Amino acid sequence: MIRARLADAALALALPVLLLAAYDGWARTAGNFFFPPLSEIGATFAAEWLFTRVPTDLLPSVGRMLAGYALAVAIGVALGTLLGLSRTLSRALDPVLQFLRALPPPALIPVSLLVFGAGDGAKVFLIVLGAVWPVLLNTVDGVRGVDATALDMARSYRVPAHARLTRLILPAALPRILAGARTALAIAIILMVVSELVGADNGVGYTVQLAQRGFDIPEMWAGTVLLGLLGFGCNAIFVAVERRVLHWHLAVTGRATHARRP
Amino acid sequence: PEQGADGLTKLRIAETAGAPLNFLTYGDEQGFFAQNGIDLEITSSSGGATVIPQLVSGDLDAAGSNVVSGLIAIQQGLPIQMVAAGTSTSEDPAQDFSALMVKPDSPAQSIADLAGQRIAVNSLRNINDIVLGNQLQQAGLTYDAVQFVEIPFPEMAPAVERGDVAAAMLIEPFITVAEDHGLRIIGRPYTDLRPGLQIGTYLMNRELVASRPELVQGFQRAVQATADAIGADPAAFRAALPRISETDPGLAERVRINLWRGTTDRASLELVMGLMVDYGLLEAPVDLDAVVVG
Amino acid sequence: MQLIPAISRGRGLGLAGVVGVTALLEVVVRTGLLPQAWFPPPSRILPAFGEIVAAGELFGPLGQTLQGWVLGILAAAAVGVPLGVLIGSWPLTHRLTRFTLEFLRPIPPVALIPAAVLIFGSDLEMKVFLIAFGAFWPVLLQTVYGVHDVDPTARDAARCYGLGPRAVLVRITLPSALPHLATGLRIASAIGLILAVTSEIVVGAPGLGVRITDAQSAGGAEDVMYAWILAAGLLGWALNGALHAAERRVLHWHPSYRGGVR
Amino acid sequence: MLDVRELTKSYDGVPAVADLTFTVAEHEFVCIVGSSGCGKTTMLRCLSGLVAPTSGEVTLDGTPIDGPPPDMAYVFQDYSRSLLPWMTVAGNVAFPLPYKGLSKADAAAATAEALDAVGLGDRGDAYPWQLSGGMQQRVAIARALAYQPRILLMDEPFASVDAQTRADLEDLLLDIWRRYRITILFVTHDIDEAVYLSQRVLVLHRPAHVHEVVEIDLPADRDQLTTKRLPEFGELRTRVLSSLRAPDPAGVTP
Amino acid sequence: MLDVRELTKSYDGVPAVADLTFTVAEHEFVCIVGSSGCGKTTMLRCLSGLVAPTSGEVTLDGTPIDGPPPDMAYVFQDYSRSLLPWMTVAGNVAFPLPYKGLSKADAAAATAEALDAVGLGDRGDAYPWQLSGGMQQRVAIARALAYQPRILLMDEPFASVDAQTRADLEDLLLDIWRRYRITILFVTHDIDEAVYLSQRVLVLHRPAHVHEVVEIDLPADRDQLTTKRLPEFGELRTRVLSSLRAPDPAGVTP
Ligand SMILES: Nc1ncnc2c1ncn2[C@@H]1O[C@H](COP(=O)(O)OP(=O)(O)OP(=O)(O)O)[C@@H](O)[C@H]1O
Ligand SMILES: Nc1ncnc2c1ncn2[C@@H]1O[C@H](COP(=O)(O)OP(=O)(O)OP(=O)(O)O)[C@@H](O)[C@H]1O
Ligand SMILES: [Mg+2]
Ligand SMILES: [Mg+2]
Repeated sequence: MIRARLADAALALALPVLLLAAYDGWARTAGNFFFPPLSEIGATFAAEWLFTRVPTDLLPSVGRMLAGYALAVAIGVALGTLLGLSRTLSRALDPVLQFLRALPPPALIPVSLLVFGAGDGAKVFLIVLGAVWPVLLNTVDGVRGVDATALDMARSYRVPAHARLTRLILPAALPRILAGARTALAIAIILMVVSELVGADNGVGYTVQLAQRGFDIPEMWAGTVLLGLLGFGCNAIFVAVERRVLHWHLAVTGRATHARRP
Repeated sequence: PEQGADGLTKLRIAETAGAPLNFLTYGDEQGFFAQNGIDLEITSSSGGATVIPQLVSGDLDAAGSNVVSGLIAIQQGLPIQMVAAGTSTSEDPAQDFSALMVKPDSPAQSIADLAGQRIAVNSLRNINDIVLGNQLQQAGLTYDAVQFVEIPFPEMAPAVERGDVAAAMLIEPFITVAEDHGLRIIGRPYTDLRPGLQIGTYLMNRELVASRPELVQGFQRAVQATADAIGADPAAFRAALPRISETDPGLAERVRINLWRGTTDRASLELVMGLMVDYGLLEAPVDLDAVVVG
Repeated sequence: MQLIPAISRGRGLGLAGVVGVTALLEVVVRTGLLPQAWFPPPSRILPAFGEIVAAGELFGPLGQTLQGWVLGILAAAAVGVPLGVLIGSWPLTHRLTRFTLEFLRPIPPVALIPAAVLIFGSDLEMKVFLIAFGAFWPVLLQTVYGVHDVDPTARDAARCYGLGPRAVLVRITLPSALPHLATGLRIASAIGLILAVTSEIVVGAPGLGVRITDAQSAGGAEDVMYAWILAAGLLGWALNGALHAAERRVLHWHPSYRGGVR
Repeated sequence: MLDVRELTKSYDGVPAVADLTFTVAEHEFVCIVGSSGCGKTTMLRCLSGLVAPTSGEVTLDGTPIDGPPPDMAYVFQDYSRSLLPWMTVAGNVAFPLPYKGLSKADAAAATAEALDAVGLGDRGDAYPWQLSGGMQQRVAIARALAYQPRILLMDEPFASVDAQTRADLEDLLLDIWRRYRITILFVTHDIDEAVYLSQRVLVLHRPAHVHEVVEIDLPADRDQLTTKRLPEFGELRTRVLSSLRAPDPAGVTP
Repeated sequence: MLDVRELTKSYDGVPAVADLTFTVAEHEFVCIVGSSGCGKTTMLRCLSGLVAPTSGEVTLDGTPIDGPPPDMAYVFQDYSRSLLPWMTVAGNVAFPLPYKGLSKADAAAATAEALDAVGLGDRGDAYPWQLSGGMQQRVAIARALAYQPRILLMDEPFASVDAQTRADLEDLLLDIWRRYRITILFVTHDIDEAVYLSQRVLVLHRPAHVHEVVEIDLPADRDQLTTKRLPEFGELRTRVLSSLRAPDPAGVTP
């Protein structure tokens, strides 16, 4: 069991280690100002992010990101369920939502600054605005794709609408919702950075941008690496949660239990 | 840069959107660059930090930047040089293209009254820090007596009106717009530091400067000619503004116009550089002789 | 016969939604909930938009943005779909690429702008790279999810009938993953447009984004700026409509598109 | 109690149920037979209020049905899709009970009893996809029984179980029917089963309309061995069979 | 031809198939009966190479099976899920054919013929979800027939069709079996059907192991009416039934 896990980790690590080694070798010989060797990035990373900037920049960033993400998931699932259930509503709101979805969040920074000011509000708003769509779309599709027989069953047993929603429609749509939520998580991290490009005075994105403007290239890459690690960590947590919540789905689709010949 | 069929040398240049871009576009339109053998290909940019890497990679031949970004890049070891002056502030404080502004009902009369409050700047750790820091020092405060917040120019006036920030460091044409909304000017940090302070600069790759001196000189002459033309007939420049930019014609008649000069003002650079070192934007001064061309 | 009223009913509802929201916005601005001085009401944005269209100014930047979008999405799909299928159906690739992908994925494309500018310059290629990078992830993820969601009974049936792995892939896995892939493409399309406009705003690559910054830095031209933002939104809306129409044709069999059952 | 009048349901203009008329009295056990695709499932879906008929009317105790009525349970033909994969077997059976007003304890008791009755008392903690086809079908039946309905619609409920279990379930159903005086509509392809269980067999022809009603005048107390050996049983069986095979009078089939 | 030796398949340590051993000769028709949940489906899945056994071996013509062998068709118990909703009925039937090397025209002809044989010749353009349960099951059967396999595994393939159609399908299957000399393994709960169709009936007890093999020594030519009236038919029927109900010798059931 443990051996299998170790082998798994080794396998997963092989590719990144290879890639990193290749990069380092290239960076050392090329001597490009914008692509410093790993040791330099590593040293900067250790100096800046272990752990001097954690309370001043990392935590505020993550806090805003989580707030925006949570709101995006809540709004996306709620609105997506509504739209998935009501064709009328989805027809009425579709053009407006599609329009809003197509608006590039950076273009909306002016509006968010106007409405929420230069504080955390505008940044959280921006994150919500970008991250809500994958959740919303997937929820709509998931809700509409619920097995008709299962729905008929619940209706025929007069399971009230709210219980049909919470006990049947949402669980059935959950695989789709989580697929959307996972994409949304990545987008939330992207927008966490974007939101810190304007009107910020702390945060990881802010630090990266400042480094970039100051041509402090190792620091810029160190921040980028931190963002990668941050995303990796968030995603690992997400996958763990998903595994617990969706164990039935994994099993039904034959990815969890018992030898199935590939 | 290659010679085109028309005998002109193509020069790819990026300049910061707004007044600097208008200046360059006007000069191109008036034919000053063509007269000096240059066919300008202008793109707009959001400032020095994004275009300097392109200078280094050779995707651009020249780039407009503010002097602070330029100096930082040079100090970090990037192979670029300053070939001409970009925008400068006016000699007359009343005509300064930039201003520190507050709400109509704000009790503040100068930056000295803003200690402990938030001031909006368009870009942190940059030229604003320098000029505002200087003002703070003159008022007997320290550089960190106020908190700088980054907000884009167009959003500054609304932010001041809402009270998100106590004051904002605006530039034209937003000053004129803000004045229409009743915002009040309480300081001219640029002219305060030095009347006619040079803010912008044109950068080129060191290799290009060394290999194509005639191209650099042609560029310098064209910039000078443009500066002279605007100095001689600002009205014509104003009239051109709605044509070469999105500026509203009514606004174009009233905006304050920067000072332009062709050659680099060493005194401004030294002043700015000194403050940059004081405020930690620069680790050590750079050798201006090796940086400034012409 | 029956379709026509249904469609026009859908259009009518959508139109009502658009008109409703526009009117609401107008009221919000006019009553001062949003500061009119800084946020022009729709009644000023629309004429400004009309002027851009009438002057023929719209189409150049629109084409430039669109070009980047199309190339970027194509690149993302060309890489994302095969890789997604591979990762989804072959556990070894999943294990090999897990860390690498999970690490690269959260890196905000915007943080890569400096490096992209260095490698690709400041125009179309850079834009296409950024769009492809950003759009790649939703395509990949949704493909993986789609592959995982195949009904095992259907897959078993195909395997029993002697379909080789390739045939199972083409005839079973891809079609049943198609609904997920469609969602992925719609998300990718939105992200692609966001990145197109963002890269235009940040780097100044030609397109709609540049017109937004130009109008923004002109001062007093808020209505023109919002007109360009509107253009970006409309572009996204049109792109999405096209994708949706294609999806409706291809996925007519899916429970969410089946007519007349419930 | 249940009154079906000129019920018609068309899909894309093609009728699946056409001019179907019959009534079911309180506490009746009616079996429905008909060829594959003749419209039995469609009919049950209309009776249950799940789909709106194209024309005609279904009334229950005098009120027209326009949605699933209370106290009705429906065992679907596509049983495996009617089970929710994220709930255990017990969870699936108990799922509708709270909404009927049962307390947690009552629901658990009813669930356990129903699972015991269908022979799955020990599989309550399994998930549906861990069960065999016949077991899944019995879970769907258990869900209907635990619900203690007044009307029970069953669509080929014993199709996937073995002969022995089938006989046991038939007797279980008869017992419940007698004990709780419920009304049952039972679709089956097994004519023996139809005759053995019911008081009346409706023979449907395609598109679903009543071709003949066969009254089953067998003694009320039935037994797998003795009842099926009665000469009347054989006769009734033959009658249903020949009625099923009978051609429609000319002009009736569209 | 097919050799099953000490086959065991456990789920979470609980055996569903235990020590199952039997052989099937070329061109044999073997029926498999056993109580619900006794492991018939699990056994077929092991034989088809879809799941790996926990222990034991299945060999086909001497080579061990480790994946679906060529020339094998499988009609799944969960037929409705084995049909692809994005293909028409004809598309579902035809889709495996090109991979067998059939030309487009041959595939179309085989599809049309198979659909005709199961009585769905006119529904080729419909989608599976527009069909009744019994029709869907027949589509799954048609797919297997059109494939012209050498071995045919069928898991309760006639469970959802009416008696008449069922009899027709039985005779169709016998005809095909005779004509093409294929090998058939047929799981059913209908003992009449098992006796009527096969040459041997394997009676499985739980967890799936062979309790008894009943040789069906009826004349090769069979007929729904005459064969089922033979006294031997009744005897064989009773033998299979009692074998099904027989208790396992003490100590064998785990
Ligand atoms: N995926 C699974 N996980 C756990 N247990 C399983 C799984 N599949 C089958 N089983 C168990 O294996 C046993 C045999 O199941 P199988 O489906 O083979 O029965 P069967 O003989 O086909 O029954 P039926 O006639 O009802 O279809 C059952 O007890 C069932 O619960
Ligand atoms: N959703 C649908 N769309 C189109 N046609 C349908 C739909 N559902 C059923 N039909 C058609 O209606 C007819 C009757 O179907 P129904 O399911 O009621 O038959 P059934 O009597 O239950 O058959 P079986 O015994 O095979 O289950 C069939 O011809 C079928 O093709
Ligand atoms: Mg049916
Ligand atoms: Mg089975």
